[in-house]
Amino acid sequence: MTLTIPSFSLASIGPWITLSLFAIAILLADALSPKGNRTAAPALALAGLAVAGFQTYSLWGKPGLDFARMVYVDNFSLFFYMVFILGTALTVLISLQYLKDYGKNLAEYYALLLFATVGMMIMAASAHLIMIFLGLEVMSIAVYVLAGLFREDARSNEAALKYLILGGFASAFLLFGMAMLYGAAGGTLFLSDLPARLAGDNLLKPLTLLAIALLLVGFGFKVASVPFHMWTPDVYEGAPTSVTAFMAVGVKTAAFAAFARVFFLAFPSLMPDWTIVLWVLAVATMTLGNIVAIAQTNIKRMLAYSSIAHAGYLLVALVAANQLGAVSLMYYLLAYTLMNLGAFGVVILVGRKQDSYLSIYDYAGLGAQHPALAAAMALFMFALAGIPPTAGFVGKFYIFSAAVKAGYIWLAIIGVMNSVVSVYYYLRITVLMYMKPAEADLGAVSFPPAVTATLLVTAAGVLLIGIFPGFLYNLAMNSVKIFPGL
Amino acid sequence: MVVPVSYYLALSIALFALGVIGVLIRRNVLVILMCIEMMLNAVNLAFIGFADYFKAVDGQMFVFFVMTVAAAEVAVGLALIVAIFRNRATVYVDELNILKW
Amino acid sequence: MQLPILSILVFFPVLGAVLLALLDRKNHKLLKQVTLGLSLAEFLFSLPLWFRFNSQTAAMQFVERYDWLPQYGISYYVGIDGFSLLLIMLSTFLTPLCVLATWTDIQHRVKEFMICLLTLMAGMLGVFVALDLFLFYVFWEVMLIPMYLLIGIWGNPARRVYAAIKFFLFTMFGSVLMLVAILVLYFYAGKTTGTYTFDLLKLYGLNVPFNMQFWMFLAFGLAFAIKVPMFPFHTWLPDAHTEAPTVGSVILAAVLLKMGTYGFLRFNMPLFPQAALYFVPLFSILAVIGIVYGALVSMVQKDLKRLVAFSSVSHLGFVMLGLFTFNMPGVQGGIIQMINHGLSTGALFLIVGMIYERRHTRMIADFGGLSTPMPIYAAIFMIVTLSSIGLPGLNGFVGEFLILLGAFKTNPIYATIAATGVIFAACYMLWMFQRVMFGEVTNEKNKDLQDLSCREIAIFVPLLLFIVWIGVYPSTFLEKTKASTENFVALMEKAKATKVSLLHGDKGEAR
Amino acid sequence: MQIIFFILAGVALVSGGLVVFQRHPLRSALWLIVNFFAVAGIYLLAHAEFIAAIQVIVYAGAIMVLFLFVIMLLNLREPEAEARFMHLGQKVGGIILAGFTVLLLIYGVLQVVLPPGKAAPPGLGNTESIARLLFTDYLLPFEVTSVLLLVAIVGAVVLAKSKLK
Amino acid sequence: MMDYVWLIPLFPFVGFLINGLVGKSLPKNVVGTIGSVAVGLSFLVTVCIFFQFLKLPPGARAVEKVVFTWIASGTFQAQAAFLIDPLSLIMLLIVSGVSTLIHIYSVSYMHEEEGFYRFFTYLNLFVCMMLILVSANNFLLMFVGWEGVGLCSYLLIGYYYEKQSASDAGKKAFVVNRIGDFGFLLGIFLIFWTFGSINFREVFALAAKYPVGAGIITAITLCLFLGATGKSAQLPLYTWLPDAMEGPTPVSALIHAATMVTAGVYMVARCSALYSLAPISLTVVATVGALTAIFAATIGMAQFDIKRVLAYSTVSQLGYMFLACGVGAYVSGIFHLMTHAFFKALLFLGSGSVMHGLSGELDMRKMGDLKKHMPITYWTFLLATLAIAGIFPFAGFFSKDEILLHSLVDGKAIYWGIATAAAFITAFYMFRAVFMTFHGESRVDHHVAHHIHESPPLMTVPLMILAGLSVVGGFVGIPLIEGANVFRDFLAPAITPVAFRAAAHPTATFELGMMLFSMTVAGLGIYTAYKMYILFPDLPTQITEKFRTIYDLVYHKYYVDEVYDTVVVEPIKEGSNLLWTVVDAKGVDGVVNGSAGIIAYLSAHLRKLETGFVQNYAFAILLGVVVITGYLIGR
Repeated sequence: MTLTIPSFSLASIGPWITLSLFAIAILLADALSPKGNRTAAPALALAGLAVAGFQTYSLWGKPGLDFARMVYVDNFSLFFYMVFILGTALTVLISLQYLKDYGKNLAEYYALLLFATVGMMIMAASAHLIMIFLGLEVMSIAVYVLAGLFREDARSNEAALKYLILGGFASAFLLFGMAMLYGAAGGTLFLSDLPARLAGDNLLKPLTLLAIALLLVGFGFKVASVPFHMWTPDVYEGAPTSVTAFMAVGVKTAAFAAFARVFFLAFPSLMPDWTIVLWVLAVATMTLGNIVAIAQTNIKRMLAYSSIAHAGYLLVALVAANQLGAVSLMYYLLAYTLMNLGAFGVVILVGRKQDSYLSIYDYAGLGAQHPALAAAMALFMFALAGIPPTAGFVGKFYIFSAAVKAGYIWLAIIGVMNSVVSVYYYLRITVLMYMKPAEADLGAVSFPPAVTATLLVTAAGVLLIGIFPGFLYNLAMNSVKIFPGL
Repeated sequence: MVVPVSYYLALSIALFALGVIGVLIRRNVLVILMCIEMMLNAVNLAFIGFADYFKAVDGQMFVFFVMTVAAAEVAVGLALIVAIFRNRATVYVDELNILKW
Repeated sequence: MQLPILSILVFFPVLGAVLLALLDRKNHKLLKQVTLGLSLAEFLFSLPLWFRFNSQTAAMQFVERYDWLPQYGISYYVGIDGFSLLLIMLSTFLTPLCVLATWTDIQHRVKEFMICLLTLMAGMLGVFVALDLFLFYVFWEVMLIPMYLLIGIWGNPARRVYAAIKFFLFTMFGSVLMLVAILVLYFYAGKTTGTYTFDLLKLYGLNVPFNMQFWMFLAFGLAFAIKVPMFPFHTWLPDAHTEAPTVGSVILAAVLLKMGTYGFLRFNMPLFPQAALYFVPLFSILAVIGIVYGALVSMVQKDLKRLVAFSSVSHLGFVMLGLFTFNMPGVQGGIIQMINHGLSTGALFLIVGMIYERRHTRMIADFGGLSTPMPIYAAIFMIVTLSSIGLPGLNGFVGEFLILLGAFKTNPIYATIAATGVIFAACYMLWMFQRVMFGEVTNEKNKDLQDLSCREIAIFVPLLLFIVWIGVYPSTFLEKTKASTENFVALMEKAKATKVSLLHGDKGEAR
Repeated sequence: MQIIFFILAGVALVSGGLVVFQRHPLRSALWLIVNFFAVAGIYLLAHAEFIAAIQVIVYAGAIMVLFLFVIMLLNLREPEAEARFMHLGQKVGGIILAGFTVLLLIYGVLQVVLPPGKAAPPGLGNTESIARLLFTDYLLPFEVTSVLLLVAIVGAVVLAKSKLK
Repeated sequence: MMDYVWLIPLFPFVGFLINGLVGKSLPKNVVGTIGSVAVGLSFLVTVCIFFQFLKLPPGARAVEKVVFTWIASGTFQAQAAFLIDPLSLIMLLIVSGVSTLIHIYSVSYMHEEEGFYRFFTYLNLFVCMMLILVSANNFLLMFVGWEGVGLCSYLLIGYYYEKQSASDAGKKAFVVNRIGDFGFLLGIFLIFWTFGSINFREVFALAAKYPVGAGIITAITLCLFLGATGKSAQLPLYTWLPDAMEGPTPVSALIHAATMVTAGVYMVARCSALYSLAPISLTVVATVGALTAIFAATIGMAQFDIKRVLAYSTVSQLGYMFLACGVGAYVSGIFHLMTHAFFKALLFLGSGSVMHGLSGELDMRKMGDLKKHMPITYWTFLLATLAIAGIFPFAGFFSKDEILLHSLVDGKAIYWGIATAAAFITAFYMFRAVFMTFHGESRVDHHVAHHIHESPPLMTVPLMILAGLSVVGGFVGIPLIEGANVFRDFLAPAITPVAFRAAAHPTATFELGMMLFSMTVAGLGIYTAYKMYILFPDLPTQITEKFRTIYDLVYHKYYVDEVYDTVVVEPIKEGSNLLWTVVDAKGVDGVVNGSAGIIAYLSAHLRKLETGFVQNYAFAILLGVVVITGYLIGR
């Protein structure tokens, strides 16, 4: 008996392979290298990311399916590859010193980061629900571990466990949804087949709706949308700050990538059904996120709620369900990656050794003590608040214009109102930094070059793509052509 | 004579619900993990049911992968539980709530 | 290819800010001198606008246009007409004076202060020159940040944070709705004409169904009305003014508030003429209320700055009343009144600031009889006071008279009630002046206050010059705005004639 | 044939219930194994021999052993004590809500009327057919699982390794 | 020469600039000289223009000189331009002339003041504004002068700004005037939107097309008249004038007697073309005038402050002028305006000289028997008093007599009655003042007594000049004899007589009778005063005892100020306070802060959802599942 293996080119999953190999290399290097010497790991990680980045670049513009229609190689996924690589690289940079202070500068950490990145890429590129599920799990499991990295720290443990339990719980629902979809689609889970199978009023409509509902739950959990958001603040607060940053940007982005891919590609025919649900979720998410953020005094927790709110805005882009929406989603996620990583970078610096200062009141007087740092933080805050000329503004502008274009005037209005509310708590940081004297002397902030670099890159990026958004717009625009339904 | 797919679904739903209940009401993390396993298991059942109905094997593929994932999750989960037990000497989730508000 | 004056005007301050950032933060004198130089240079740059401006045409002049986000119909598109010209000149003219005023006033974080000042300037000028809705919105928001910092950092410690945040949120609240409206307009234009663009002049043309105009006018209107501020939306102003440092108050009063009125003139009315006509009663009434209300409330203020702040509410009420007459005298008066308010109220804040600098109090009760120790101060104060209560021969009168004249045409009742504002103005200003300057020197601390220094006098001389100039020979300024105003009035007349469809714009407003 | 299904289903449900409502973790674990076995039996009915086999080996075998091992390790002898501050509302509400879920899902499923399936072709779901698919169409996911497992291993090590260097 | 009419206001303005900018550092004499010379020059120019003007044929006696276009917007045109016609010329002469004298007087009177230069600065500015007012060729420019003089009076009343009462009085004057100006402004608006112009001659020409009693004209004239009542201190807006006496005496003489306060009369006369079309307005004017005349006169009887007596007499005399205009006798109004300018200025300056002699004493109860100490002052003062009392052949006689006559023949008997009564009272209280001040035995405080002295020539010379004018001033308007009333003939071209009723032509005998009658009335008044204050000095006290209540009422000026305070001023202050503390702080701002508060509240409570129990979170997820599936399936 013969087995004909379908032809495939490893190049189309080049970045995955590279990252996985480098991850393994890191582990090996660690195992072989003399004790205590861990400079290799981060370097390797960065190198791997660089290579992956190059591969991604070289793949650009070759649309297609590969591995028996399991994986898409298209600009949509490649754009997100780039975002993931950027996010991970910056995360590596901000982690170094931070982990050293904790005595936790483990090779495994970097390996897991890379693996998680692979998972994200899989999610963004998958053409089959199984791939999405696997990617999701690769990413999640890696992140569970990362969240629990500080195993002597009760908070870290707790965060990890909560994330794990709820993550498992949610992915069970996701799976169940897939099962239903499998049934509804008559035995296939290829995204590209689904529209045809689900189109028209087939007898299986109820199953499809069930599936959609459950998929919404699964993705909703990963993107932290109300009411599936409740893990976010706890996990963000408990997890190591660098990991929090990684979660906030990477996991969210990946989830949204898959979310968009599945819903735009597979369910265009049922748009009326799921947009309404998403409409409500979006409103609830941004409103709750913004309102509760106001009461927070722990900077990480505040940023957690802010990330919930941002999930809300991003959902708006999904609701709009038009090309502009997809574009705005991509642009916003990139912008969000930059500004959030920047903000967390500052949080790490201000936290001094071992997250000693995480209360927002520790930012009082920063403007006088470290003008540059304060300026950077202010920039990121204004960006998150969506004030020009930052990327945050352009992102919001895109998202709301997408909503308006689709006719969701009220959604847009609620959205902008929310951004006004959000301004309050972002401003409060600047108020503390510039308009309040420092209560106590917390000692000077040390500036490890890696983190400084991160801040420079992110700050520059936030301004650059804020002032010249054209280039990215084009990139995104010709990547979303792949969604015929829009 | 074959078993109609709806039977499989009904059973899987029931098991799934049992798992959900377990997650919601049990305090012991281990048991909660077990219940999650049970939920995944229920999903598998649904897949198998459909697979049998459509006479398509890829449903079974899915089950195969789900099992792998389940295994992985359990491995990590248990490791985590051990770690926590070392610090906090408890396996009761309701005692793990430093992080709130 | 003439050189791009407007872009220079907008971006030169930014470069200046960068330059300042490189200077030594310890060396206050240098920082101030450099800033002064920069602002003077800016003023010089703006002079060509004035002299090479062609007041015969209503068309945009000094136009520059570069693609910015062409896929989106967004371009960097700037240009000015009579309306913007005056306001730009006002801003560039006032900034050097403001810098001078900071000489002794600002002592800590001088560097940041100057940077804020310059960026603020860039933002303001940007707002006045932008002819692309997106560009305009960007400048409109950008300018919030430096102002917010000015109030929050250098304000007086008691309530500055509250004031700053209130200012920021209040203004933001208004403008975000405008953003949505802009988008709605943009897509409507795209749907109907096929070209998606934020180009203001292109958008002027299209006649929007009334029910859309209705909502969009309100959305834009809210943003601008808050900035102006019109009656029910004014409460951020007293706080902002009171807490802000002197210079902050000056710029706030002189320029920022004008953005609101300018916005009405440049965006609201020409874009949605029918709605504008429809809303004349509402806005006129609000304006009139503002006039009387502001006057009455400022009469009982105990804090000088608060008093002046509320008087601004009253004055801006006049401007709005004028703009909503849609006839030559009214509108031109409105514009002149913007300038007047800029000069007079700016000067008033400077005056208050200088006395605050000496006595560290703004409470009227703490003063009295200041004329004896500081006669020059008294004289200047008196002239400014008179100009602000609209004494003929000084600037205030020309504006108020034209406005009331115009308003009287459209609705005698409003005009009459508004005219009572003139009486109340006399009441509160003179009463204030009397309590501060006249009578025995009661408070020991006031006995030996020294009179204005040469620097301080130097600040006032140009202001007074213009106060008198506008009062005696306003034609200089009326001429510049003539063509634009005629064009505007004609446009509104045309709008009166054309009937707009009441069909529901097919854009699912309800969703 | 249906009879067998019903029997197995009954076993699965009862054991499942016991997993949830048994106070002692150890017992829960054991009942779960029973449950897995029952489900494996049902797989057989559904022509999924291979899956049934793994079910028994991997699940009932490996995974559950892992569980038992941990339970022993942490020697959780005594049954689960009553909650100190675990509210009744959570329990009741949870059960009710779960009930709702069941109803909804059932309702949803019942709305679809599926025609009775056709007879199974020989060799459906036997090892060969699975393998065939696994190494052709599902090659990539299969490879991905290797990454997944690697991640799990590394993770488990990082978390539970006795002491870090 | 006429092309240089703009020089007339310019000279004082230059004086104002010089004194204002550098006056502080100049010696007083220089300042004084600059001020006086400036005004004197404009007087000279005026005179030259006057004589040149006389050469013109009466038909062509209206010349406009445009300097520049002031405000132009749309169809609206306001020029800075001057109109020279008989009316404005008369006014120019009076203003510049009297001002010159008073400037000279002030140089010595104010010599001790250390704010000397301030005084002259203001005074010059005032003259400039007043000249603009009377020579403007359109309503708006007139309004400029109108408000300008208001400002100067504010500044000059508050000249002693350290005195609370002074600055209060100044503020009061300005605000009350503003109320009048408000009317004036409305008038201008009405005029522009009715006639499309604000140029006097164009407006009047167009107005001629309107029928008598046209509503719009009435409205316009009433609005303008509101302005007049404010400026010329008529009921109900007269209250500021008595307080205005806080200012230095020359100011009272110039602004609050001779010139500014008469602006209202001038304006009415100037708009005769309009008023003559509006019977209702005329009636209002006449009535207000008459009432004011009697009302103020009665108050005048009970005052002891010499300047206040004069102030009230001014008010009442202004009443006369308006009465005249109201009955259509504009010329008589202007005539009286002129004569009044002479003798009232003289009276004030006289009282000033008295104060000067008594080192600032104002209370007549602390005077008496001054005539031997300061003879010139006495005699000039007496002449002026005779003039105001209307005794032949003094200036007042002619003008007042004309008014009485016209109030009877062109108006109603009631006007005449009131006017006559007022004449009687005037004669009475003026001589009361004379007697109390200069006759009887001295009641002067002894520490002042020993250095009572006559004023220096710089002060007395103007007195004498004015005295001369008040004696002969009346002869320009001799009644009865045809053509002898040059004043009327000269003014005629500038005045539009009332058209809607035939001009009455009283017989010569009737006129004569009138004169005699009014003389007797005046004489009676004088005699009563003589009886009460010379023959039986304790009579007044007895009378006051007898009519205590009435006396109090009058003595307290009918409590008008108090009433205004309680009815207008206080309520406004209270209301504003309410607006601020309640409406603004609680209401409008309350909403703002309230909404912020609501969000904060929500925030503080919603965060509690985040219990920290993982199973609650799972519960939430399940809830979401149920809701979403429920929605999607259940539909």
